Amino acid sequence: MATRVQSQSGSRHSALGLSDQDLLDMYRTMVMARLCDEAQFRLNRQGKAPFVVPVSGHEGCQVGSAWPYQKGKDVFVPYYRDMAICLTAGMGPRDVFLAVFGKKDDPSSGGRQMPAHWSSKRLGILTGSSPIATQIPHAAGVAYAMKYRGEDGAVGCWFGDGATSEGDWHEGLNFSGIHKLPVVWYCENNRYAISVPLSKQMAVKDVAVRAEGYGFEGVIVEGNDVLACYEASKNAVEKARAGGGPTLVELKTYRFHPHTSDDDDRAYRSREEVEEAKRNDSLIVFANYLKDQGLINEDGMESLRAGLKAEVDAEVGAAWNAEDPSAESGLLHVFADGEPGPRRSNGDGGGDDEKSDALESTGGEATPAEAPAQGEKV
Amino acid sequence: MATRVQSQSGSRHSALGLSDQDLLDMYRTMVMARLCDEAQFRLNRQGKAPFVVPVSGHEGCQVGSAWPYQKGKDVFVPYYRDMAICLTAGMGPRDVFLAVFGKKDDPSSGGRQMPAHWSSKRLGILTGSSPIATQIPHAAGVAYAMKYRGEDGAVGCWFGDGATSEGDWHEGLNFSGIHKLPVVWYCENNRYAISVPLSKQMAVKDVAVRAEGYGFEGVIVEGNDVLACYEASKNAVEKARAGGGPTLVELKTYRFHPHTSDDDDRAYRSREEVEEAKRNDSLIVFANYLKDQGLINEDGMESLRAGLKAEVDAEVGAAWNAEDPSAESGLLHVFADGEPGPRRSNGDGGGDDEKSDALESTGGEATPAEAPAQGEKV
Amino acid sequence: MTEKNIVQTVHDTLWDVMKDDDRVVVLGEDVGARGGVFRATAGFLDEFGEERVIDTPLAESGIVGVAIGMAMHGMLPVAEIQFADFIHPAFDQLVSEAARIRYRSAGDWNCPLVVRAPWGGGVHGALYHSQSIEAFYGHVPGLKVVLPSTPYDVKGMLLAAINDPDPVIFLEHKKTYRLIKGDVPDEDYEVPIGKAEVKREGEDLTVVAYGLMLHHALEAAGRLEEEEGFSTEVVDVRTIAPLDKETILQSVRKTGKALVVYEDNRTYGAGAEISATIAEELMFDLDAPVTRIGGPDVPAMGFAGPLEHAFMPDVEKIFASMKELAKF
Amino acid sequence: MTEKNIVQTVHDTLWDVMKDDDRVVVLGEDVGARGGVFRATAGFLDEFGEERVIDTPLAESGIVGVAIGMAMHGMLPVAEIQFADFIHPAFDQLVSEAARIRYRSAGDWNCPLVVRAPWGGGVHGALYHSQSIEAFYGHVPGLKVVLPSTPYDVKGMLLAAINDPDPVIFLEHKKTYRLIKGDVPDEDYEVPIGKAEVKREGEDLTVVAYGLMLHHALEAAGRLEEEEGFSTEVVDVRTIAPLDKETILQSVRKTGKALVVYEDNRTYGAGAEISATIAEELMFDLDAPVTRIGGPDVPAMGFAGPLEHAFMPDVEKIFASMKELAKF
Ligand SMILES: Cc1ncc(C[n+]2csc(CCOP(=O)(O)OP(=O)(O)O)c2C)c(N)n1
Ligand SMILES: Cc1ncc(C[n+]2csc(CCOP(=O)(O)OP(=O)(O)O)c2C)c(N)n1
Ligand SMILES: [Mg+2]
Ligand SMILES: [Mg+2]
Repeated sequence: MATRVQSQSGSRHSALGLSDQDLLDMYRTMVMARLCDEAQFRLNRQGKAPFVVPVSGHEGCQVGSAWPYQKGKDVFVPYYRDMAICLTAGMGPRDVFLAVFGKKDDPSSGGRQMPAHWSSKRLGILTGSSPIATQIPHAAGVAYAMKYRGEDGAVGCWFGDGATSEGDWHEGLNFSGIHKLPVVWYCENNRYAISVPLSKQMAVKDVAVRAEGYGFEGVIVEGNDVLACYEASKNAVEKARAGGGPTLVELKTYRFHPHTSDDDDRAYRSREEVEEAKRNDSLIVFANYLKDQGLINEDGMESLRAGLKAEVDAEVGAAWNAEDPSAESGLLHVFADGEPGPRRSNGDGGGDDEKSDALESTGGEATPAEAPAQGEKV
Repeated sequence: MATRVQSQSGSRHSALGLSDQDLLDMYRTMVMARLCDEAQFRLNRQGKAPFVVPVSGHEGCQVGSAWPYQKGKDVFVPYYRDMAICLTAGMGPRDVFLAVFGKKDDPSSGGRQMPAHWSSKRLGILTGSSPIATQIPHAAGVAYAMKYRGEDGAVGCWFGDGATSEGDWHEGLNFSGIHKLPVVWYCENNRYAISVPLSKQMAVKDVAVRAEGYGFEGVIVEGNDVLACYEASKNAVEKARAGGGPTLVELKTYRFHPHTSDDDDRAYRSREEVEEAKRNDSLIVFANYLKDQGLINEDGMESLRAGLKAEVDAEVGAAWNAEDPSAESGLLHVFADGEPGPRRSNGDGGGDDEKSDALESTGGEATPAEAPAQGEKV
Repeated sequence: MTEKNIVQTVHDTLWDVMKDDDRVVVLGEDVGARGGVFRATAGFLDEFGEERVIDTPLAESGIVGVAIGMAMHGMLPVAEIQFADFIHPAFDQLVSEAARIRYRSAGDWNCPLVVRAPWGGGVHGALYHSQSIEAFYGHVPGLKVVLPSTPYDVKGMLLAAINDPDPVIFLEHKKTYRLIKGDVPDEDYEVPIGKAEVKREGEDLTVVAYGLMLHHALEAAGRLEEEEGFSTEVVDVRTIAPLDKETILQSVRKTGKALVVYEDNRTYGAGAEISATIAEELMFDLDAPVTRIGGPDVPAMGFAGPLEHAFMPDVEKIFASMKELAKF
Repeated sequence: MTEKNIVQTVHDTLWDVMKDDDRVVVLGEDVGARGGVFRATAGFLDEFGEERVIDTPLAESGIVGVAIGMAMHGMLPVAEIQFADFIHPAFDQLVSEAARIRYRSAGDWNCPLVVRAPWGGGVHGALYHSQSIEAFYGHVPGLKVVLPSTPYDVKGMLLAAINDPDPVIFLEHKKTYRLIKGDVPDEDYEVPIGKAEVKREGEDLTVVAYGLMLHHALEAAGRLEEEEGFSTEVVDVRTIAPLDKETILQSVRKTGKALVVYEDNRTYGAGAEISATIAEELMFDLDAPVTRIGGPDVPAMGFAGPLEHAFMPDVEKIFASMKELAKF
């Protein structure tokens, strides 16, 4: 049976160990994601961005669920919808728009991939592809490596409701359960996979019920309640770190825009349904909480928004003017070519059974666990 | 929560609608499977059969679960372990040994496939391959077609515990739940996939718990109790036929021999474990029931066994002397070549919306539903 | 006779077949209410209902696997894979299952399945919405792989595919969907699977191509005639497997020169077999070595304009090779 | 220096690497207590423990996908696919993921993964335990595909594969496992990936082969020398991708004649690229058309002896083609 995390009323954040500043930072990240989304759609309509992937509607569950992760230590395995997760992980609006315009300095792919195919080794964001659910076994593999190497990191892996139907989803979750891996599975259940409604994706209402079949807990969370998302995620991350194995966290959410700029959602969703969902916008819900708590007022919000808007506009401009990748550069990075092989020179590796020693002396490439910490949040 | 079917004591078979003769027929099929198994291993040791797949240990759950199906109407989707299911479906020992020797008249493949890759369009046995779990979506597809065509047939699909880990297993079960298809899923859980024990295959003890995640019922059955298997299967088949959708039936069983003639199970199972399992042999359990019920006595059993043994020996001899496929014949049947296409000539197909009418007039190939009934059981 | 683009032709042909034969169903992701992301099944759900227009879960192996089961039980499923790039999870179902059902049962069972997928680049699709996949499946005996490039061929070959008792992978170049228009007869007809076609007759050299590259080749051939006076024969492969060697060889026997063009990665691409076949069979008829143009051997084309353009062979590049070959 | 067969060499090499480097783990079906169905990891579980010798669930896409994740987080996984025939469910993970991780991140991430798989026929393996798969993966830029055929090469290339920063598919012909023996140095060495090797020098014709066919070709070459006095150069491809064209072309430039032998289905097989490359590059050096021998275009070899024999090219058939080519 999946556990249902109820949203509670009253002053909750300090009980969760979040400071007032944490809350404002979280809110700021959510607004930043929303503004980037608005900007990218504007650019798309202007013909400057051939293809964009919206996040609006998912900001709350993304920021809430991603917040407990520690940079330089944990690993993020997001999917294309996860702009707000990547902003939480340390990306900035410049990174978003360098990708939107397919620029050379796009940190995710140097303009090779479509926008929203997030990646940054420095930030511990695993490179992702378009095929749905292929990242699930990767996340399990990273978690296995963390456990094997004796790190106390955790892996967060996000995906949509549609992704749960792929075989890779099943295979990855199953593996994580068998080995009690430090990974948390987040389903951003927005009730549609492009146009396909949940009822044609699965015969159950809650994805979380599947966790039992993999031998771990499933949790259902109201995705517009940032603090509920944070709480469920924090519990799961702590459990993972402590060797308690995976959790499947289902974040009930909604996507406000069409699937991508190529989609037209009027064919499959009523306007009423969309409007109804927008009334529960996590930005509104969270803003109300902040106001109730006296952490910010209307004016503060307005100026925060204006400041971020100016930042976004500036970054759009900078990204627009950035360099394109050259035609010839497309031939690079098929293979390492010349880079030294990963193996240590003979004998260096131990050869005895003292694994942890051998791991210390690892001369390979820096993995997120070894990368310098990135400072706290955005 | 999966339901657990308890074995009951007392006179059970008439309550289940099984006649005394049914019981003797079931027992006969189980003994036949065991004798074929013994014979094929003997042939393997003699160097006459390069590769054989044992069934011993699974006879009870196979015959019990396959018995409720109606030939000429229902469809069997077995895997390589399912000799006793195919004997129940209408194959005979000759068919088994023609495949063991790779003969031209092997009904499953004409000597093309390894033995135990069962197939017969006439008997409604879907052709199977070696890759594990690929048959799962096929079974869902056949069930979809039955429902679509308005047939009241049912599909039985069998697989091992290892098969549950494949993505195809997940995708097939999920599809069947969404469309409430007339299919019954049987997991012959013998606790090993070759050498890999259940604990490394999944983090749960019972496969049946996964059914809930697909929106249908899971049932756990003691696989050595033929009548319990029959009962669970009959209920599931009746539910399927009545439009109640799929059931996942988990048959707890054990394999007495190594995985195949190529395997050596001593590396991964203790002899004690195997001996312990053999004490619960479904043949013994069922024989005791028959004796308790006065349906057969020791002498009757002995003569049944002797008669079947003589039949098996004769069929082995006949199969051994049968014709090999010719080298050139290997070039045949890549494509239809010359066979008329499946579409009706223009206009014949209706073009109106009266589906059932159009289906009546289908001029395509005979499917199991259209094939003549094959008489009752073996 | 009606002028249509490619995707409209796919739509109308499927529509007509579904009207005509209740065993035909379409299944895939977003084929229902959305009418397919390229609109190939727009309006189908309303017309044929959700039993026949099946919005599947997001699971390609399952889509193909379920369709195989349907095909084995009296239906004629037409599965849509949303982008050819996403057919890979179904590789096992296609290679181990669909392709072998007839063979492994020695002809007892068969699998009349059609799998449609939009392939090819030039639409800012980047690494995962631009791929060519014909070489993978062309290499699989038991599968037929077709890639018609004109509305006429699309209708005729789609009808032939649905009427084929064996599995057919039906590839539609997505860049041609709205770009290429042509006259399509209103009545039913079949364009046989396994037959290439000379789309332009010529004497001086042969270009062998398919998909978008066919149209580039035809354009380049026009220019070569005008600008340089060389006459080019253009062979449209149309069916990758089984490959129509005879039509190709006949043309090259006549012209003595061959250029093979494809947008897939060059090495081990379908053009390798075509080039090898020509050279093996016609060594003494050739006036020049066979030339091949393919995409570079990098995983796929990039999103950024310069990367995409550098990957895709274009009219310019094809023209230059043709000219060089003609003058050889 | 110790004489070993192929599977023993795989075993010992893996053992040594695991002794030497804790980042190396093996994972796959039955690699633990069973020691692999071909015994390539016999004794590993006891020596290295179950964290490093991972009996996985029966899920090939998961095996490869999990190994990719490990490889991206500081480990050096060596995944075993029990039979090459069962690698197909992992096609997407290999093609869309492993092959593209470096490319799509513009060099930021990489994936030092080795996937081992026993391939090839001749062991009564029928349709699903006999397949050749090199052509599918050879066509995928970003993957290296190697198929060493001697114990010496097996050790050197396995070490090179594990020490490669990019994904390598390491194919072991199962018929050669116990059939082929040879001397193997006890110390570490690498045989470079991407280099073919002349395994026998000759003047009159070149045979290009790999896997079991290499050994057949060498045997046939011996006979041709003895019985007919022709001297054959035999090139062992060893790496399908990236293909070492230079070594192949150099040999054919010298001999003027080429026979390409492979046991995979002929059409669109790896031999097509090799044949095409020779003909395109060396048309004016060739004294005869390039000849190809491949398996017939049927889904796979049958179980029955006559079917298996009819499918696999044998010494007799190779000898006959060589003789014909030599006399051309
Ligand atoms: C393997 C694969 N099949 C199909 C697609 C096309 N596709 C892209 S997104 C998508 C829907 C995903 O839905 P969901 O997982 O619910 O995520 P959401 O977009 O709703 O956040 C589909 C079908 C794909 N990218 N990959
Ligand atoms: C896709 C695939 N991977 C691996 C194999 C090799 N293999 C054959 S049977 C088997 C174990 C199957 O175990 P289970 O499903 O439990 O059935 P059982 O043999 O125990 O009845 C394996 C790994 C295969 N046939 N197909
Ligand atoms: Mg969704
Ligand atoms: Mg088992």
